[in-house]
Amino acid sequence: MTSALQEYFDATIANEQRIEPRDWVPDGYRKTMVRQIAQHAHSEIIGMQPEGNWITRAPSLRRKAILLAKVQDEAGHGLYLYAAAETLGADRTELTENLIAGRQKYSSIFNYPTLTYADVGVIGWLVDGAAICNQVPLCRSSYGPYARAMIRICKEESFHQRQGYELLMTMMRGTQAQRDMVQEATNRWWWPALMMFGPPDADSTNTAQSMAWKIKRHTNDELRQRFVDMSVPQARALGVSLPDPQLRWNPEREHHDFGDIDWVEFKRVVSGHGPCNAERVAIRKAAHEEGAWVREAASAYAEKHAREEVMT
Amino acid sequence: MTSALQEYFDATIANEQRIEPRDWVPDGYRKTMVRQIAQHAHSEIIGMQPEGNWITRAPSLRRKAILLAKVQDEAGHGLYLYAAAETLGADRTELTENLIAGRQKYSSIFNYPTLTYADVGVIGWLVDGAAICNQVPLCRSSYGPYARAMIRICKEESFHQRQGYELLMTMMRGTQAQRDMVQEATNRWWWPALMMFGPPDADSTNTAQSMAWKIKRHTNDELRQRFVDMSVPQARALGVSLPDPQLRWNPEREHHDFGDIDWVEFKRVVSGHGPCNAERVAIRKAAHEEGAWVREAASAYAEKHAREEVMT
Amino acid sequence: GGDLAAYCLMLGDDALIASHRLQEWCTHGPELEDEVALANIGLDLLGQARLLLTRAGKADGTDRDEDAFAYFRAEGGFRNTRLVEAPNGDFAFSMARLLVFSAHRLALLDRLTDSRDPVLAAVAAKGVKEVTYHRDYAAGWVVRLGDGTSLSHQRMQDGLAALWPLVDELFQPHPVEHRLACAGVGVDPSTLRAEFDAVLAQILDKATLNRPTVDPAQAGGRDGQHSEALGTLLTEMQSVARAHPEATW
Amino acid sequence: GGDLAAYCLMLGDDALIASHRLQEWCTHGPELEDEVALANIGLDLLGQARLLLTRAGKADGTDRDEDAFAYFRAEGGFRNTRLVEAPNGDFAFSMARLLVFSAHRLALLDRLTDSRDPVLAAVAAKGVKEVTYHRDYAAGWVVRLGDGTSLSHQRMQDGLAALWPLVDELFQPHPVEHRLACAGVGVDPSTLRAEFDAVLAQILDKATLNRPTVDPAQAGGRDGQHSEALGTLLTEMQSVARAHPEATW
Repeated sequence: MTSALQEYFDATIANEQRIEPRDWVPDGYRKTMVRQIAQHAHSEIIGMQPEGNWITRAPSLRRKAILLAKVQDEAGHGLYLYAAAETLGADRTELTENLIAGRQKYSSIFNYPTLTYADVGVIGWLVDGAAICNQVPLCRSSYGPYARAMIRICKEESFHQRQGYELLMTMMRGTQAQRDMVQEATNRWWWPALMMFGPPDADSTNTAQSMAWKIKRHTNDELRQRFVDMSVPQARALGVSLPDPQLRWNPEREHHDFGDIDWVEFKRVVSGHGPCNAERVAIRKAAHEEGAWVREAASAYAEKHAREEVMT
Repeated sequence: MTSALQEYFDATIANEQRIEPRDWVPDGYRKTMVRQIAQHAHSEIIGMQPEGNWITRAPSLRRKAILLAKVQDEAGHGLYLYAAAETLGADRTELTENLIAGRQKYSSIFNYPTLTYADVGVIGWLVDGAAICNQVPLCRSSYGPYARAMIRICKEESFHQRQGYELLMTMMRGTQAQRDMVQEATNRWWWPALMMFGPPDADSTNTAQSMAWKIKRHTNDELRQRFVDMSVPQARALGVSLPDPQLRWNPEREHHDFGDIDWVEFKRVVSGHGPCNAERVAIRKAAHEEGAWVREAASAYAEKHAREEVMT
Repeated sequence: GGDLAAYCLMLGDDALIASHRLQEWCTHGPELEDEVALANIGLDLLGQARLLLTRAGKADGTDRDEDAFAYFRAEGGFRNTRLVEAPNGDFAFSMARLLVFSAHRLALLDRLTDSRDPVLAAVAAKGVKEVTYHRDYAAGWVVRLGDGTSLSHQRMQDGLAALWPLVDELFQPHPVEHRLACAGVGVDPSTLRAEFDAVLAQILDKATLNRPTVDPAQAGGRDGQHSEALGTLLTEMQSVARAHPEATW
Repeated sequence: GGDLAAYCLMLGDDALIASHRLQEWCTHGPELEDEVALANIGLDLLGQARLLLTRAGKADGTDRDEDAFAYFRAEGGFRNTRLVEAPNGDFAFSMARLLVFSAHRLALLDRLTDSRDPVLAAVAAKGVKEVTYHRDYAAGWVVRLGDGTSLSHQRMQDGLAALWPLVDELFQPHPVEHRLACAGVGVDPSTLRAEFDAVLAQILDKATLNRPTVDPAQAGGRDGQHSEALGTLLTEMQSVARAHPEATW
């Protein structure tokens, strides 16, 4: 029985067709997909914080509206993604509890602080830019609900990326203090953005199986290279330098060479000791715990009135 | 028996000697004194809030130090006064609970908001000024512990009053925006300061008994007149106008005449419906409730270690 | 011109400050669905504020833009009611406030669609749809919390009680409102009270909550007399813009 | 001159920001005695900050006064450690922080009384007495909360754990500290660690608390790299001064 199901699953993957919630999947595929989707959902939710930090202080009403809409989109992305994970049998409350207990991860990039309003722009440009590089191939993920969520998410993220870049362009045309802020924020975010693609291929453990299952389409290093090649001309157009003296065009490879990434820092942040890990999780935990009485009230109300409907 | 005690009490009062905690006092005297001292203590504690509101925002470090020291003094005054009330058998925790449950009052003046840094100066000048007019005679209160607390408090309050006035002088020599702030704060606080002396003598119910007991030495209207006469030249020296078109020197009375006080507003604020009554009490209540676990821990520790001492 | 500008500031500042308080909920909501909803409502109100502040700058002839009003006015220049500036409190207080504010504003915008000022009429027409959703969202929570657990019932009742002294100000006609109502441009808010009371009565009944009986607090927001909370809010809101007065964003 | 000025800012900013966090407790303390004590400690630290910032303005030759440093530097110009800028948390966290900060500072000021810079030596001599009281006050609460109720024990242990990643930064020598220590002007903070550890061990033992075993957080405060919390703090602290740059107070 299982072997017929396995064959059907393998054939679906091989034919580039999509796995749907009703389909049988191997345990490993289910676990890997749930982990991938949950981490992505958690990243959207935790990712609201570094930018959310600046909503009340946005320096113009137009920028405030853009930022508020963006952070709202991130909450929306979190919602789709948790829903996609639920199609694999995961439970949203449990996933949230995994997040706040530190049992599941989220993208390490959100453990860096946002120190000026330029960070809002740089997050749009570099962080959303890197996210898009990572995510565009996932629109062809073998798992249907995730692939469809990614299509919608990528569309919105590239909108956010353009808005971030436009903010930086405006700031670069402004005062010297604004230009300094942009440069300084670029310096702080560049290396963490490169780390978003994960460890080098040589050290990446899950890649082969994920590629076979078609839930990963390119290696970490391929995507990182694509991001660097994309960002260099953008930085030039903006008028900021990227903080890497070894960054230069290599005409033989037809790619940019770049310096070594500090993988010790990467591991420190991933393992929970980045600049803001504790605060980010604490805020999410506090919101979850302080909202408990509200959620309980909603359940009590729903139950009470469901009963009434039955009784009348 | 009681009549001998009553005679001794009456003689002590008549001879301008002080009643001390060991002395017998009539029930009415005890109740009135506890109420008077508790209201005064509560006023010191609630009075920390309108100024405390500006400590973190004080515009120079010198002003910050002055303000922080002043607010600390107010906490200290609250402490002496609660201690004085305890000599009459009152319990501090109970008094605090009376305050936060709205069963005991505090000076209505603290139910007005502090809207600019000039308010810090005007509170020093007018509110502390009015308080001193009220309190200097209380240094001769027939109840010893209260009289002694008042001596210390009045000394500190006149220091605060001078500091407030000095801040205003400095601001009046500053920018136009600063002068406007001072005038505007004076406009807001003048009438409430006049209300600090309580209802007009004709409507004041407790005055006669309190005067007989020598726990009140002058009528409300006498003290109010003294305050007005004192404040007019101070306002002139400062260069601000007082917001009362009827205010003028009356050479026959050798006092200033002044306009009618809005006793409807006074009653509204006293009865709990001033601009900040709810917030002031809510903040005190929150501090008390949020501190409960700390106080419980301190008691538990003290008890545990008292036991240990006995056992070893 | 002056009256119209003042009126636009009243309605615009109410929306701007109410939006700010909703922004403060961001990343602190009880559920993701509420994060989305509160941000949406905040965005709608921010949009209304931008149109109204822009209109104010045209009407008063100064040609100030929305940011000049939002970031470079002092506290005493803000014309919002005290209801919207009060700190958020807990979720119950915030939902009670949103219900009261939306019910009031919906009644107001509904009349304002007939304004002789075409900009006000257009803002109102768009706003009616938005605020209908805001009111329904808030009413949903007021009912669920009121008729939920005994804890949520108590918190909702406490939130209403804390809020209620601030309700009257919404319906006290300012001379500007009175004059513009006579001119067919604005709305006299006292004429909205019956509708508001009826809506609230229905929702509170469904929520098993009592309408509080408390005296109104001191008003004055429409004349720039605010509570201490507005100063703190503006310090935060205006901080970046004022740190860089020459900047463009 | 440059090194001495930078050093005065490090010690001055630590005191200034620590004082600000204590000021935030005002009217929120668990008992009146604590209101008095916390304000007193805040005042002592504010006094230290004023002397040190004034010294910095002399040492760097700019003749800037204490207020120029406090109110008109941007976030990146502040040289305090991240420990002091972290939000207050609950009373347990605040007392744990005050204990750690005071134990560190007492050890530091004690050595600094021998500084070749007479101003630093004088500030230190005065500060030693003050900070001894601060440390004893904080230790008293850490012990009572640690060995109080099971709730207070848990909160104290949690507060320590939340704080502990920020401890290491206090003892990491900055090049400026290193150079000034060699010159007999400053103190190399790494030389204070053993004394600090011994003091803490004794107090935590009495408090029945465990010393947390957590990795240190990212540092950088001495080079102007701060957490998000400092920006918010400065927005508030500097708001009035910056709204009136031409004013005298």
